[in-house]
Amino acid sequence: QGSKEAAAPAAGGKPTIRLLTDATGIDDKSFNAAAWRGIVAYYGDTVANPTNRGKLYDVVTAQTQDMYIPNLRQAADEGYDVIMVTGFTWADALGEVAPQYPDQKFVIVDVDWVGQPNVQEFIYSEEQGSYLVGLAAALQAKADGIADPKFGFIGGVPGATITKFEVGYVQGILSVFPNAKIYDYYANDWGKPELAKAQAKNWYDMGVYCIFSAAGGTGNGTIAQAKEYRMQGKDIWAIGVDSDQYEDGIYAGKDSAVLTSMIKRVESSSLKVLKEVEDGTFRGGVVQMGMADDGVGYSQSNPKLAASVVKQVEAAKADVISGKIKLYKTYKEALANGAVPAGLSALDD
Amino acid sequence: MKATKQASLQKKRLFQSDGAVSVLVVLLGFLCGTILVALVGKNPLNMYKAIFQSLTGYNIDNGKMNVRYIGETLNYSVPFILCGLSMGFANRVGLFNIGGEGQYIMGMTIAQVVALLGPQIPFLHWVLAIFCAILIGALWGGVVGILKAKYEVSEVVSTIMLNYIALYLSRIICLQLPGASTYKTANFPETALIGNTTFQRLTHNSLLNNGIFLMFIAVILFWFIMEKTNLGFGMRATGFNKEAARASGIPVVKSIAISMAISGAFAGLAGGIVALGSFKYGRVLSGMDNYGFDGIAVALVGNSTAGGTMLAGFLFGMLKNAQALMQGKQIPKEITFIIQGLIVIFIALRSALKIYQEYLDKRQLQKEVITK
Amino acid sequence: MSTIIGMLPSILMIVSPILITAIGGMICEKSGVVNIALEGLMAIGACTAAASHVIMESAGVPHSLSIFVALFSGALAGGLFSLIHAVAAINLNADQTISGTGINLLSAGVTIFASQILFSADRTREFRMGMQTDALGIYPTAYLAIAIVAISWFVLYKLPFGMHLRACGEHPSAAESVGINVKKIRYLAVFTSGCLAGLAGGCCVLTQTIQYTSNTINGRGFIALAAVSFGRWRPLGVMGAAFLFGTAQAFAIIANNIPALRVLPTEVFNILPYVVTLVALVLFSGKNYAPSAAGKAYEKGAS
Amino acid sequence: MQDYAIEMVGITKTFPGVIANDKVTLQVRDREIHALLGENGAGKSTLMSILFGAYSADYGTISLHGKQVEIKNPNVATELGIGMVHQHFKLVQNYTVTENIVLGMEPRKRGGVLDLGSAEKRVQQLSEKYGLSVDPKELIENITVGQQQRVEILKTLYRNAKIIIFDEPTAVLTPQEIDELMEILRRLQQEGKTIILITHKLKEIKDVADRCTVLRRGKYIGTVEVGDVSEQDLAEMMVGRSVKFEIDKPEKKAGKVVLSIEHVTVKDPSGFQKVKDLSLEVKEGQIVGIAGVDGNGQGELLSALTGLSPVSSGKIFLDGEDITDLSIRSRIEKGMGYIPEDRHKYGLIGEFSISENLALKNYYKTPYSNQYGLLNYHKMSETADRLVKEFDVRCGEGSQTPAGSLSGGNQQKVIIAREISLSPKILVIAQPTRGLDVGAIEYIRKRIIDERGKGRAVLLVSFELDEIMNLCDRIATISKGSIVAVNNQNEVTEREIGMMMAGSRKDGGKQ
Ligand SMILES: Nc1ncnc2c1ncn2[C@@H]1O[C@H](COP(=O)(O)OP(=O)(O)OP(=O)(O)O)[C@@H](O)[C@H]1O
Ligand SMILES: Nc1ncnc2c1ncn2[C@@H]1O[C@H](COP(=O)(O)OP(=O)(O)OP(=O)(O)O)[C@@H](O)[C@H]1O
Ligand SMILES: [Mg+2]
Ligand SMILES: [Mg+2]
Repeated sequence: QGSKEAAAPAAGGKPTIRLLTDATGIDDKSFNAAAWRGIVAYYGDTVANPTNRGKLYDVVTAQTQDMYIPNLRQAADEGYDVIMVTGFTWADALGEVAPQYPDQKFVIVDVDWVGQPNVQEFIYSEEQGSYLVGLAAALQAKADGIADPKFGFIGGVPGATITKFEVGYVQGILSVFPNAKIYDYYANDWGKPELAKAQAKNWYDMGVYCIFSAAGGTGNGTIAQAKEYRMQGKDIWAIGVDSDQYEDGIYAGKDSAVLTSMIKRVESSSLKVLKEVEDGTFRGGVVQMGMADDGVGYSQSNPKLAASVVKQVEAAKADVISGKIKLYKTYKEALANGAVPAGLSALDD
Repeated sequence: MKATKQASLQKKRLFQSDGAVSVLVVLLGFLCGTILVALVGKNPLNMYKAIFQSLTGYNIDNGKMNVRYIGETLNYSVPFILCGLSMGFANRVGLFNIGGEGQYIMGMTIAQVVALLGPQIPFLHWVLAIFCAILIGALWGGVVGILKAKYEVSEVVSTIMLNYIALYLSRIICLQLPGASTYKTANFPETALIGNTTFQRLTHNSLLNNGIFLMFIAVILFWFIMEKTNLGFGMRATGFNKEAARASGIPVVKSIAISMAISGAFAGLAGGIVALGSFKYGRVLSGMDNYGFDGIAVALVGNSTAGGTMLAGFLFGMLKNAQALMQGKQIPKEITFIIQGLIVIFIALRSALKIYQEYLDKRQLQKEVITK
Repeated sequence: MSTIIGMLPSILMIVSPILITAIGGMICEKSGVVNIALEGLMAIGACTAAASHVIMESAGVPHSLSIFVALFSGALAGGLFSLIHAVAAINLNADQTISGTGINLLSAGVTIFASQILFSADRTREFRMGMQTDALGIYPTAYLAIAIVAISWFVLYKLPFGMHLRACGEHPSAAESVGINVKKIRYLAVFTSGCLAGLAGGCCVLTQTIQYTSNTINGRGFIALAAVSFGRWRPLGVMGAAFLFGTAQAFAIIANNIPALRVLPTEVFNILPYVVTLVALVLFSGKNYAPSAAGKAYEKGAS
Repeated sequence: MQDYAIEMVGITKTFPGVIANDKVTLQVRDREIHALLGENGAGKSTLMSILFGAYSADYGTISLHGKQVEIKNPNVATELGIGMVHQHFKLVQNYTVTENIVLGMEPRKRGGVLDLGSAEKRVQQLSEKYGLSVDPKELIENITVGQQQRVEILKTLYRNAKIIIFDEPTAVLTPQEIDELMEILRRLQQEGKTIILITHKLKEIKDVADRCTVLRRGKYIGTVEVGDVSEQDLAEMMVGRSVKFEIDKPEKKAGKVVLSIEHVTVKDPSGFQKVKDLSLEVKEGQIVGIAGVDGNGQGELLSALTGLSPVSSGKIFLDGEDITDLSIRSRIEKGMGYIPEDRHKYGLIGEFSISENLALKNYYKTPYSNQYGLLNYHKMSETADRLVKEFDVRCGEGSQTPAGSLSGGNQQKVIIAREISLSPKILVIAQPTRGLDVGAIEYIRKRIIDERGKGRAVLLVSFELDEIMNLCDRIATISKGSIVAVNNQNEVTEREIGMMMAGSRKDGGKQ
């Protein structure tokens, strides 16, 4: 079982890696993009000019989910030093393939239940970063002198990972405005920006101050709406997700409608793994990437984010790291502890 | 009978033979794809290496053989072929079934339901699951047939709507299943799976499963129903000339409803096979797999016949399997979509060749007239 | 009710691209050619519009000019691709569903392939500012869509050209016998539908999101196709059909904010627009209003 | 050299597999009525389509008044003053009379907007000038065939045609309408028009034409002064052998009633009564003809009889059994045979072989299918081979020839073979010889008489009065959905039937 077709192509001592993604590919501005960024950076290339692509690293996108297992096996056959997959949808496929190739190193992001000795699993504390952006939004509202601000959250397809975003975000807001009205909406789709846009407009018209969307392509609708309204002079915001979406939000000069972004640095997984493989220290098991490890964070790119707000958020960040601020990973738990209001659409698994 | 007729026609006019045209069209599609790859500065040879490997398992670059690729190509072909049969069957009765996707989704969904909740009796369990998948596909297609036959609702429109309804309905249902999270259910019991250990051994652990037998049975059934039974006779008559069929006492309304149901059954079967063969758990869909839509192209390339559709399905399966191999060689996977699209567009050449043939006939006659 | 009115701008945003595409599809079918490639043509238009807008934006072209040129090039790209369909359906007498399906497949590859060449990514780069709304929060696309409905009605029913076009879809050999060039008119109609679908794709991407991705069109072309037959091949009917669908979709968005409705699975609201359309189709069924020669190849001189 | 209004010389036109015109010459004098005579498929329509610019000739020249012209399309023909009234009307069904007439040459208001108002006025003027009364605002689908023909004529007049081609204009008209048409032709001639009249009907040629050109199988046979020849001469030129006009019809005593239609009313989808309270009986060994102008409810009556559409009231009995609500298939099983008017649309499946078409009504029964529903193609072609021989169906590949590749006459033979081989109790026949050549017509009429001889009941609908008069024992005249009268064949004249067809006996002769 698990015979290798090719010897590991050793070039200059650098390990080889293949990234396997779901249908959205490496331009999703989310974990695929981040994982790719990390890989490219490791080899000293840039995304725009990936010189070593095809020699030391490459990427294969699976059009449908029934391609996951074959793509994993194919990558293993071709003899890469390490194979990386992103997202929980890969967990079962990897769980099946990894034991068949015990000498092959695998990495998966966003999953902690594969449990194979040759699989390193990265799990990010999205609730922590989300807490900070929620906090930042609330503080910014306060700084703007808004008495009774409302907030919105738009999710793609509900699920455990997205719930961490929502719960953390809500906790962050409530820590400033304990009675703030919070709306949430799941489009049940990662690719329908028009739904997010219509909902965002609807909410902004109802007086919502800031909307955080963790919804893939659907979330682009929120940003588009926020740009328009800010362009018209309305004081509203969108919050980006996964990577710093400040650039996406720019509508004029340096003005961006994205107040801040909840950053999830999946690139650190790529970098960490590749380094370990090179050093020969790669080990299976779960790696928790929290704020302390700089796995998650928030962006300060937007100059409109008030300095006072940044100061307070930085303080909160220290408290999160130290554990002084208790955050929850599931809606159930958060609800039980009275940290979030009832009636949200979040689902725990 | 039919075969002899076709053989004699073939002798007379090679290019009016649909088979020859299909081959020509496929070659043309690849030719354009090759040019495109070369234009963007990649080596087209790599594309063919990938295709060769997905077809034979042989890796030209390192001279290694891995039969698993053959297994995967066959396995990918199964849903293409079945969805192609779905489209093709409706097509033969004069209907345009855009709803393969919805029927496929419903088949998948119900197979998952039965796999998780059905009686865990070996053999019986998966048979029941597959049977239910076929049944729900038939229902999902049959509704379209009834709406068309009774209310003159265009099947194009109703199938489009039913595709989306199926997608979201599937989510609602699957989220209620045991152990359902937002993207998967609990694992299926062993009795529900259609894996085949012999295949796994033979094809070096590919996903190839018993579904391929079901596919072959479906292909034979398609041919058998269409060509050998009086049900098929009535359906073909309806497809060629609905009014004449009706005037001859053929129950056209029934033909349409039944054919849409059979059409749906093929797609439902595809859904069931993918659910139980390529996965060990139920999926909670967040988007479409697109096999149903691709089936339209498969049927068009296969000219809606059983054999042609099977071959066209293999072609599509092979291209799908080659996608990952191509990407490994830095050829964009989109090239396979472009090739597929071009192949379908070039099918229009079938009629162009007919026009050309008529032109030749005419020239011939004109010469006769002149020399006379 | 008042919320629905409050949603009007959003409804218009969702409806406009569907409506523009559907009017194009209607014109095409009125001339006797069925165009199921609307979906693919929208994608091509959306990709072209998004790409050209991004490129012009970064080159410093003034915003409104850039939007205008982007929409124009989207329309042109849609029109050019539709010519494939025209050749197959009009010159080669091919089955009209074949070339349509081919274009739909092709567009999935071509748009992404082009993005890779232009932006080295599976999607176009995001633009800074899409279209702007007016004081009422309504996009120009809405006025454009309604103007297109009105113009299509005027051209089809008030101008000699429209009479010729409809005759080509009802009885092409009658049209030919009075000296109307059926092939030319069908070409024009297919090209128009391609342009409108491309334009609609541009409207879609420039009003609803910030870049083109393989998901941007997401079935809207098929919805437009449905609207044509649901709207009984009449401009006003098509408009009604598109609005019914858009309103149902808007309702699904609002329903999320109504606590009483939140007990239902959210998917129920996603299904709603499709169920409404299907039910309406059954309720208003009965007669076939399609142009008699739609979908049939026409050979010159045939009786 | 005489100056002809039209001179077509050496015209050759081929279609894939057919030489439709083989070096044909046609010379038409100014202001004459020139008849073009020939069997079906002789190439008359093709020749005229070339003159009208719908087809272009492979070889040959066309001159108008001595000047050679190139007629590339109908527009050029129109500019040259050539108009054509087509065999199959070129009218858009859901357009109004006016819209159809002006289509392609519409009057416009400022800004290029359609000016239907002035178009209507112009149509009104024209129709008054030439005595062609039509309602300019009515939809084509709502007017009679005769009126549709007037619309076609008005179309040419509206375009100022000097030369008007009529392609088989009388096939669908009542005797009165034919008379009117002849009157119109003469009037047009007086107004200075040159007319080409295509027809099979020798009587009409003798009636109005000055000269006549005969074509046979695509070849030019000759041109004669009509005054110098007899009908018999013309017929022989056309067919290439001597023909006889009468059919032998032995006496036959009618038996018991087989088909009985009682107070049947049929409505169209909009609720209009197409057949009103109609009653009729057909007996064994009897041919009952329904005479009438197209569009007076014959189609609806046949649909109701055969089960294609439901009746709204009344009963239909076959051999004493109520079949009013039975399905089409049960009616066939009970002994209803049907030879439809439109053989392409209702009679045959073009893509199927002759053999499959012959089994179209009983393929699901033994011996073609077994009890498991499996087909026996062998049995089918066995029977088919026999029938093909018996009915003299001419086909390239025997019983496996696709039916669509047969000529019209042979297609009709296949249908008749199928219906007769099913031994029906009642044979319902519509327009059995429409568009067929003389040989085929003779054969088919003989077969119908033979069936009568075997004691079958036959109900025949035809718009051609001489067919009705020649074949039928009893003649029912239909007008506006009701039977005006039922007479024995020997008790009425064509003229009387013509009057009744126009509805004269009941409501005063308004057409
Ligand atoms: N478009 C066509 N394609 C192929 N063959 C054709 C076409 N039009 C006519 N023909 C063939 O050409 C021959 C002459 O046909 P044409 O219609 O001119 O005959 P016709 O004398 O007008 O007969 P009819 O009395 O039936 O109208 C026939 O054999 C006919 O089948
Ligand atoms: N417009 C057309 N296009 C293509 N084929 C045609 C056309 N018109 C006629 N044909 C073909 O030409 C052949 C002769 O047809 P048609 O009905 O004119 O026969 P015909 O010469 O009148 O024969 P018959 O003497 O048996 O009545 C048939 O094969 C028919 O399908
Ligand atoms: Mg003929
Ligand atoms: Mg003719």
